Amino acid sequence: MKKILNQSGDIVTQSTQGFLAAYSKFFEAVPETNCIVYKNRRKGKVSLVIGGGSGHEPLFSGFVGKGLADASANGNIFASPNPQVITETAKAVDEGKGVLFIYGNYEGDNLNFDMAEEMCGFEDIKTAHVRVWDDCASAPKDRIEDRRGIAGDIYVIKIAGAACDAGLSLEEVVRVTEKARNQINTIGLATSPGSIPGLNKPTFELGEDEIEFGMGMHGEPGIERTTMKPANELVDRMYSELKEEMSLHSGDEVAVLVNGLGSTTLLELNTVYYELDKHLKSEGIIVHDAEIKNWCTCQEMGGFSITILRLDEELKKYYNAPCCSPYYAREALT
Amino acid sequence: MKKILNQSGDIVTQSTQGFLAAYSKFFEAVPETNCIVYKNRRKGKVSLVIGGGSGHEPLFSGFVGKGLADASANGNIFASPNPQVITETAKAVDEGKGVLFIYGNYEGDNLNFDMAEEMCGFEDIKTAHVRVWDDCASAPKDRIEDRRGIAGDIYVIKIAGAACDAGLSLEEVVRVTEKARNQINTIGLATSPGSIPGLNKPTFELGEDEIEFGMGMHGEPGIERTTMKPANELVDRMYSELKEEMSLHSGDEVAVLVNGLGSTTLLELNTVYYELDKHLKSEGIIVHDAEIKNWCTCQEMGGFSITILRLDEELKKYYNAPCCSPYYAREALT
Amino acid sequence: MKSINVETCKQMVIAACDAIIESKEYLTEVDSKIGDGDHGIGMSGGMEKAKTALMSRDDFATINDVFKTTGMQMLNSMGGASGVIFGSMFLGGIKDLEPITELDGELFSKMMSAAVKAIKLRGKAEIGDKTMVDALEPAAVALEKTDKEDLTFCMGEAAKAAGEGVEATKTMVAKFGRAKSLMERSIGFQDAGATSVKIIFEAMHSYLQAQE
Amino acid sequence: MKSINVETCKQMVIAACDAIIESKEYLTEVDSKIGDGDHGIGMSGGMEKAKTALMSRDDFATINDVFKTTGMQMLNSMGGASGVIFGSMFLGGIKDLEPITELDGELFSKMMSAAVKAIKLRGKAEIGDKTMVDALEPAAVALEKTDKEDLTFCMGEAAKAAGEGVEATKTMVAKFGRAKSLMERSIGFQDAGATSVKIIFEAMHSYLQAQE
Ligand SMILES: Nc1ncnc2c1ncn2[C@@H]1O[C@H](COP(=O)(O)OP(=O)(O)O)[C@@H](O)[C@H]1O
Ligand SMILES: Nc1ncnc2c1ncn2[C@@H]1O[C@H](COP(=O)(O)OP(=O)(O)O)[C@@H](O)[C@H]1O
Ligand SMILES: [Mg+2]
Ligand SMILES: [Mg+2]
Ligand SMILES: [Mg+2]
Ligand SMILES: [Mg+2]
Repeated sequence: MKKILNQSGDIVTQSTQGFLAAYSKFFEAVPETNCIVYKNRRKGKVSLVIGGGSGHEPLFSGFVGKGLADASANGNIFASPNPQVITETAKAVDEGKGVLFIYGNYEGDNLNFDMAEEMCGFEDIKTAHVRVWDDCASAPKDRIEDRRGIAGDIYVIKIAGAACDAGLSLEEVVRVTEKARNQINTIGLATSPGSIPGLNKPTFELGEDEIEFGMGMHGEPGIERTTMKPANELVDRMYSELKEEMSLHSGDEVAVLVNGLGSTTLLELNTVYYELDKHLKSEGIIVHDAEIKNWCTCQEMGGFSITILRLDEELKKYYNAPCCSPYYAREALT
Repeated sequence: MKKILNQSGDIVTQSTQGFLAAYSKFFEAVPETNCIVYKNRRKGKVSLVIGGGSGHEPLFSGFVGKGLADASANGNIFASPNPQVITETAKAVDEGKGVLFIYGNYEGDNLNFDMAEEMCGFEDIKTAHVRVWDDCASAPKDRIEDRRGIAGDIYVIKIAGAACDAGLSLEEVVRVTEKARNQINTIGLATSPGSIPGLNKPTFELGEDEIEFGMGMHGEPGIERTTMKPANELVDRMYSELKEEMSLHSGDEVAVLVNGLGSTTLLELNTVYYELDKHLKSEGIIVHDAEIKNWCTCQEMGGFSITILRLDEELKKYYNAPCCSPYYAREALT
Repeated sequence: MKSINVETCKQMVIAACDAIIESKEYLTEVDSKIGDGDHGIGMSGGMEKAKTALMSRDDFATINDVFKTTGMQMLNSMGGASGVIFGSMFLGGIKDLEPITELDGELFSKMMSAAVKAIKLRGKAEIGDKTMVDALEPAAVALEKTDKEDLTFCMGEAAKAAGEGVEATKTMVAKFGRAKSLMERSIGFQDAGATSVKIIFEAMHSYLQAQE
Repeated sequence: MKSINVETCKQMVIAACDAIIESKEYLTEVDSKIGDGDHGIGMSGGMEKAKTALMSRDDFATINDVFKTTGMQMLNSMGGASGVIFGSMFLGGIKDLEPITELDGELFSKMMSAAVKAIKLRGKAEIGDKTMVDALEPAAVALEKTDKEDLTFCMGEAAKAAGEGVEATKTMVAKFGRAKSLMERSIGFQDAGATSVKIIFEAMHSYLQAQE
């Protein structure tokens, strides 16, 4: 495993500095941290702070921008940011209207963001959080709060960002964001491990011809390990999991994300959508919008995930709002 | 090597159909081909048709859209499209103002696009072409027409798309596009091979600890094979090649693209930019804009390239024009 | 030793830092079996910061300050579950403690019991959930029960109990952290955080022994 | 055989298609040494199309039509350098040819010479540049020079010359195609396109022999 990194210095710091240097028009650092802030953020609204461990680029920093998050609090590789930097980040963007934190539902993130909220409280910053738990393979439905957040993060961020921009109160932003979060499910599939930068170690092991349905971004176990299968069979299985989980039925309107985990190519991801599209069409699901992206990755991990966001009129309004960041730009294409 | 593909059916056709299904709002197929057309393209202007072999996604189809190309003529994996589909694609978007073809300077592409231009001639479609030969590692400067086109394609497309949109004549579009092409250089670096989809074979071989400067997208040999080095040393070498090639000096204004070849992560690419930025700053190069993207890939190939486009006032105007496609959106971020 | 002063306490904590820093690879190995394999990175990173902060100052007036500095450095640098949890291990112990300049067995026992309470409050994990609590709580209990005449002896008892706790985690099903999604599959592997607790106590014990 | 009719010619070309289709992996192997490893895919894909088109019709009236169908299918399906070049091999031969219904040595020689001319015009490669021209031109020259009484014999001579041409490419430095960037490093490897030419001639020769 050859990684293009330096011999000395902090990996995340250097990477963040590089990102900031390239996109310096848009972002600046929260001083002395690896957290970033959108320079031209709309003022006088609820602030949206996202974050989590590094190593999943473009998540999280890539989703800071117009109509998206105001800032991202970034941790070390695969480790949540600490309470201090989260708090500093929140302070950097707070407009007195409150700060909403969105992050994936992981032990480390929960502990650190909770503590940060306590610290914000001491500074009289009103806060709230929405934890994303879209990965329906990570725990049964009755233990939904044990589920992990994966690619669904991005749709939650999109909706929340638009709701903040619309000038909603913190309570209203939370309501809309939770509504979106509750209508989002993802199922993933791993074909090969990523590696931990700086350690030169694979994040998990998988046999030559093995794959695992539902495996988490960090190699957390999924729902079934099996031999490699053709794309159509993989998608069949994954779609039926999502369909049952979400009770999808004819007439439902959705946004769909096929997300690559790192080294799986767009050629393959397009093929996944080719198969997925057949299911969606034959089941009468109305696809409002679809994306095929490498948005939520785990280094050079192989595999992909499918995310479905079920829309209603309210969510559609926020979904449709334009947004723009280096990795997620949505405008009325005319 | 596990590839998420079907057991039967044509890989490129299925992938293209998947892309079209996901982005059906924006694109449609040229009937019975894997070529795609932007539905909402501006009318009454010179048409821009790009293309080349498949397998380098998001190039080429990902750069069809507003302010970019009107259509993409896509070949099989790593093989240029044939003259018939190129001609059909040109016919599908011709507005009577002429068609400009932009493609990488490869034997196969040259032969097929040339023949397509002859065929367009029979149909009274005015045509021109600009071949991209940005890869300065692929041949010495005095054999510039032997150089290959790699990630620089995208900046050439960007400028040409804007020039077409500005309503310039075919001759003027060609002039501007050639000017841009002549101010673009790229140097790449390979750390590991991609694989040929459907064949399960690596595109080349590279030792455990070996890398190759200047290696082409399909494994064409570069300028030096050496042992793996830290990011700063890699970038040092690459920057000095570009600097000499382009006679870069203080005060030059440039756009910079750090492009991942497939499985190299954004964490690493950001680190590359971190190192690159030091050189640019210390040399007094003015960075007008920078991107860190996986735009021109070769399956899960490892490595990256650095592209520099030197801007003058005219090129800057076209560079700054907004554009929007699923993989390249540029708007005035305010 | 019956008790230690501020400077010795600082050196003892630095010894714990060194032990964790040296165990970086080992802890990563342990975490990668059922977690995400970053525990060694996180812990050693936090302990490096703590060590640097401890060594950069000569003016620690109280034991509290030594522990606070250590805990704050960990909390505010590590991130991850262990940043908060291990930060709380050091911070929780001194939360309601009056300023002290000598640490004896009695006080250390009080601190560790308070630390356990703070961690459980924050992390919600109970004994048997396969976390560092399974090493720390037995250590605190052992400290409570043991004869508190000699700090070195106390520390040895705590280290022993923590070590047994680590062994016990092998039979448990994880209920917290990344390992919980493994369910039954987590059985047979020891918990990474518990391992860190053991290493910390053992290092502090060795340090004290060496001072005798 | 002195000469062949339209149907036999069609079967002969189909035999060439089959031989290329069977050589898919081998050609890919050859191309991957100094090219991008897709020559087998491209050629077999084109030849599949050509074969299907040839087999789907029973009404080929002329030899010209057989060659035109083959060439057009290759040209309009393969893409890559070889689509145009090998398309031109079949199309170039009939460009200025009057409609014929019998193919003999004389006519075949004329066709191949015209094909060489067309390919060189389009691709600019000359003998010695390490391309399929290094197999096709020697074959055309051999056809010109040989006694043209018997088509089977002619085809054998062409195949032999093409084979020698393939051998010769091993000593050449590539001037065209993806291999040219290898410069001296391309020495020692045979050219993929030249290999295809040899396979095509050999298959046509075997087919004719089997009809004797
Ligand atoms: N809720 C909790 N209470 C106590 N300890 C916990 C809790 N969650 C996790 N831990 C401890 O943290 C360790 C994992 O730390 P680390 O690997 O650094 O963090 P992460 O799980 O974020 O990768 C576990 O082995 C466990 O001992
Ligand atoms: N200009 C040319 N003239 C004649 N033959 C050529 C020329 N360029 C390439 N070829 C032939 O095409 C072969 C490569 O074909 P193929 O691998 O299918 O295309 P590509 O190079 O586009 O991958 C070479 O081995 C060579 O024989
Ligand atoms: Mg972690
Ligand atoms: Mg090719
Ligand atoms: Mg961990
Ligand atoms: Mg080839």
